[in-house]
Amino acid sequence: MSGTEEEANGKSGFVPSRRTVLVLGAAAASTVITVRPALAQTAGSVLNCEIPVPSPSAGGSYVAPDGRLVAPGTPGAAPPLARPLRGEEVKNLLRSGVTPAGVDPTASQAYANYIRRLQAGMSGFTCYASLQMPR
Amino acid sequence: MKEILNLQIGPVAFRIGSAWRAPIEALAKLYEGYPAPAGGIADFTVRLEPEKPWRRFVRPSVAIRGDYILPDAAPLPLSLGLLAAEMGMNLQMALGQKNWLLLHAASVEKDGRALILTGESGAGKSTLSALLGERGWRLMGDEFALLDLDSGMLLPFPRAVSLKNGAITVMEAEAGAARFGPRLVGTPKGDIRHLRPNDEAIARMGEGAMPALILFPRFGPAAAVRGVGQAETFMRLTQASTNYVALGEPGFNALTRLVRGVPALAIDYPDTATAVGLVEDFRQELAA
Amino acid sequence: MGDPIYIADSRDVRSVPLDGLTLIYHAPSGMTHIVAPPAPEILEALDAGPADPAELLRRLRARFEFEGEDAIHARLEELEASGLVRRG
Amino acid sequence: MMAARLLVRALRDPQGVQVADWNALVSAARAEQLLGSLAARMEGRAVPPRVAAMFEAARRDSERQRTQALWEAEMARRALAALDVAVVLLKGTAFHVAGLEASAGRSVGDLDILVPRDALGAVETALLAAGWEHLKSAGSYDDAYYRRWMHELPPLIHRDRDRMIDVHHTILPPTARPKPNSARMIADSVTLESGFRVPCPADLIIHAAAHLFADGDLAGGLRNLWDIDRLLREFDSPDFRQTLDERAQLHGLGSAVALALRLAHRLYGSPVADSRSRLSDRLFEPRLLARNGWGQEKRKALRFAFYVRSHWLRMPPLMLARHLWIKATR
Repeated sequence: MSGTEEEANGKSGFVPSRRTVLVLGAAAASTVITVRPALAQTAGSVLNCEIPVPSPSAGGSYVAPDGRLVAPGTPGAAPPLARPLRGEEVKNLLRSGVTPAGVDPTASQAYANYIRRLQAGMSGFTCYASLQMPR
Repeated sequence: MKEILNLQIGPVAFRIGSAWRAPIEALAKLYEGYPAPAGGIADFTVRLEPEKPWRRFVRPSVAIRGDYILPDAAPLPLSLGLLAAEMGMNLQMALGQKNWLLLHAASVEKDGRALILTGESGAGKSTLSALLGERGWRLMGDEFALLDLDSGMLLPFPRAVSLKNGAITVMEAEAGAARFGPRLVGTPKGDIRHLRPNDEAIARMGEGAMPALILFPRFGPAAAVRGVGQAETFMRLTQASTNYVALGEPGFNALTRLVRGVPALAIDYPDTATAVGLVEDFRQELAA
Repeated sequence: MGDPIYIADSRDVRSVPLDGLTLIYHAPSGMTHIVAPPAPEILEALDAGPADPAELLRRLRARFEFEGEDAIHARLEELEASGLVRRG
Repeated sequence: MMAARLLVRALRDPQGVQVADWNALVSAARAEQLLGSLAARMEGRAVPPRVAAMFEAARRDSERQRTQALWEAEMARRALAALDVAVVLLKGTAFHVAGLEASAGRSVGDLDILVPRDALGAVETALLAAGWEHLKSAGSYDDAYYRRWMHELPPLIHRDRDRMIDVHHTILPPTARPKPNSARMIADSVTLESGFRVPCPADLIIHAAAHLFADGDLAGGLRNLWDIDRLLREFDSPDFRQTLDERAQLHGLGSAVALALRLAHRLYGSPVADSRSRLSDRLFEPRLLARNGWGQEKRKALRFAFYVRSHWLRMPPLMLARHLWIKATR
């Protein structure tokens, strides 16, 4: 890459240094991570937000254990929550697995997975994005 | 809007309008001594208004709106109107600030060297920065730090410190009662009480400082310090910034310059006294 | 049909090496990528001009010892998905 | 005076306009997504220092939005390159790609593209393979609604970049009364030096007009009319006026385009052949200007009337009843 600062002194980047070992098949891990916009942890302090589970536009869909939406009544899937979850409840659920009040504990992971799958434009996404913590 | 307050905090000016008198009154009292923006011109407008027209009178519920709006923001009861105003200002900064790189971080300064404290919510950076602000450091802000893209200077944004639960008692022992807002009970984060920064912090709110150290504090069973690599620091700060991506190349340049020029440490601390001691040690090392 | 030719538009990137990783600001997208080996080496090898995977491996072999040549396809796909590399 | 009126004046005459309340102007411009355009228009004019800093930041932000819009277009091109399908960029992305006046300070949200109807399936498959995903769950009411009644695939979002793409095969829903000629819109599109395709200038205006009046409740109308004004000024000539008229007839959008032109003329002084107002224009103008100096929407009843109207225009009455029923009861 011509913009590399440390190799600004001529073509030294391409002088053979044969002893360097390059691992091409680096395990399964990706070699490219892209910085995504973060509403940051701001929210914790910035916001009092809510996440409906699932979004009202899902029209009564159930939530499968992996968080996907499925037809109402699908065996093994959890029904929509009667009330939206508050930011703090979601944070505790995602980070420590604490089941929010009034929520069936056996279904809480399905709801957590649904929230993890939220994307921009979906109801509750900005709240979720704002709750994400750096690792 | 019926009730209006204009506020200048560091380099940023707000215009806050409310359908009710109480939140504006509480805000004006908390921010006593802060300057009014020149010419009354604001960078951001905050609106506290009824979620639905009848909610102005019946179980009044304050919707947090303004130039920038978050669709998922839930309303607060009128008794928490002061908190709503604070959240409204935070929201404008988080969504609309494009002049400086905005870091979700506390910052303090001494001898012209600024310390950036960042990390997860609940890591105690508000308390720690407030405490340092009473112990010979200048509080630059407990919530947001503004990094100037050209000069690399850190600018103060000394909002009222938002103290939560146990931290309230800690700071009540440090600062006079006149600097505190009302105790807000039963907020989404438990009890909250705001503390106005001291006179020096307010008087010098226009004065930036060069960053000298980045700290990632965390509560832990025992005091511990470890160095944080530059790449990790970079990654963490992008995630602690609400506008890194929106700033494009100038943001990249400013942030790479910061992480390459300033050391970063993660510290674990069992109590705030230990943390204050660690910070003093670091300061002396930097000065040496 | 043979392997595709890959192109890296190197003038478009600003890269800063840090701790064995490389931060890349990619101007056409406005995105920042953090890349780990062998991605920076592959991008650098593509600086010499467009190449198919076989040619790319030849260029890399001039500088490095390595195994697992098949993985070059997976690496190129990652770079392609990020937009740092495109097919000619 | 509504602050939206001040905003319109400032856009129209940025050097001469008297601004007594900058806060009102800025808040109205932000609420109407026109701060970038205003900042571009006011470049070079003396303004208070804080306003100058806001405008400077807005101009930088517009540049970034341009970059992002062009990049989404580029990534869509790469994803669809193998298909040999005509892909026409629409709306804001088209303005930026073609470097039109209308792109100055123009924000861009989603990427909108127009493709031939019979290519829809292949386009969807190729986008899914390149990292775009369905936003709404397949099989939900919304999904079925989109596929059956609307003019789009259900919106797709890219899993890494969080950006949406709307794939259209016509610029109006099949249920709307006017039937724009998509085949001609694609066939007569312009291929730029960069290889991107955009609608011909007249069709850009017609699409904006259709979007404003047939498909919307006039929310965001000030920006839409600003786009139209910029396009009218950039391409104005006797020949162009005639072409515009002919193509509006071709797409069955003669009255929508005529209305858009009259309103653009009323608000922004756009050059148009026939600027004589109709009585009903007097309802549109207060709706478009229903924004005060705190950025709040005003004139609630009027806005609601336009909301109902927008659905009325989009759907046959029975379908509208079904749609509102399902929306209301779930």
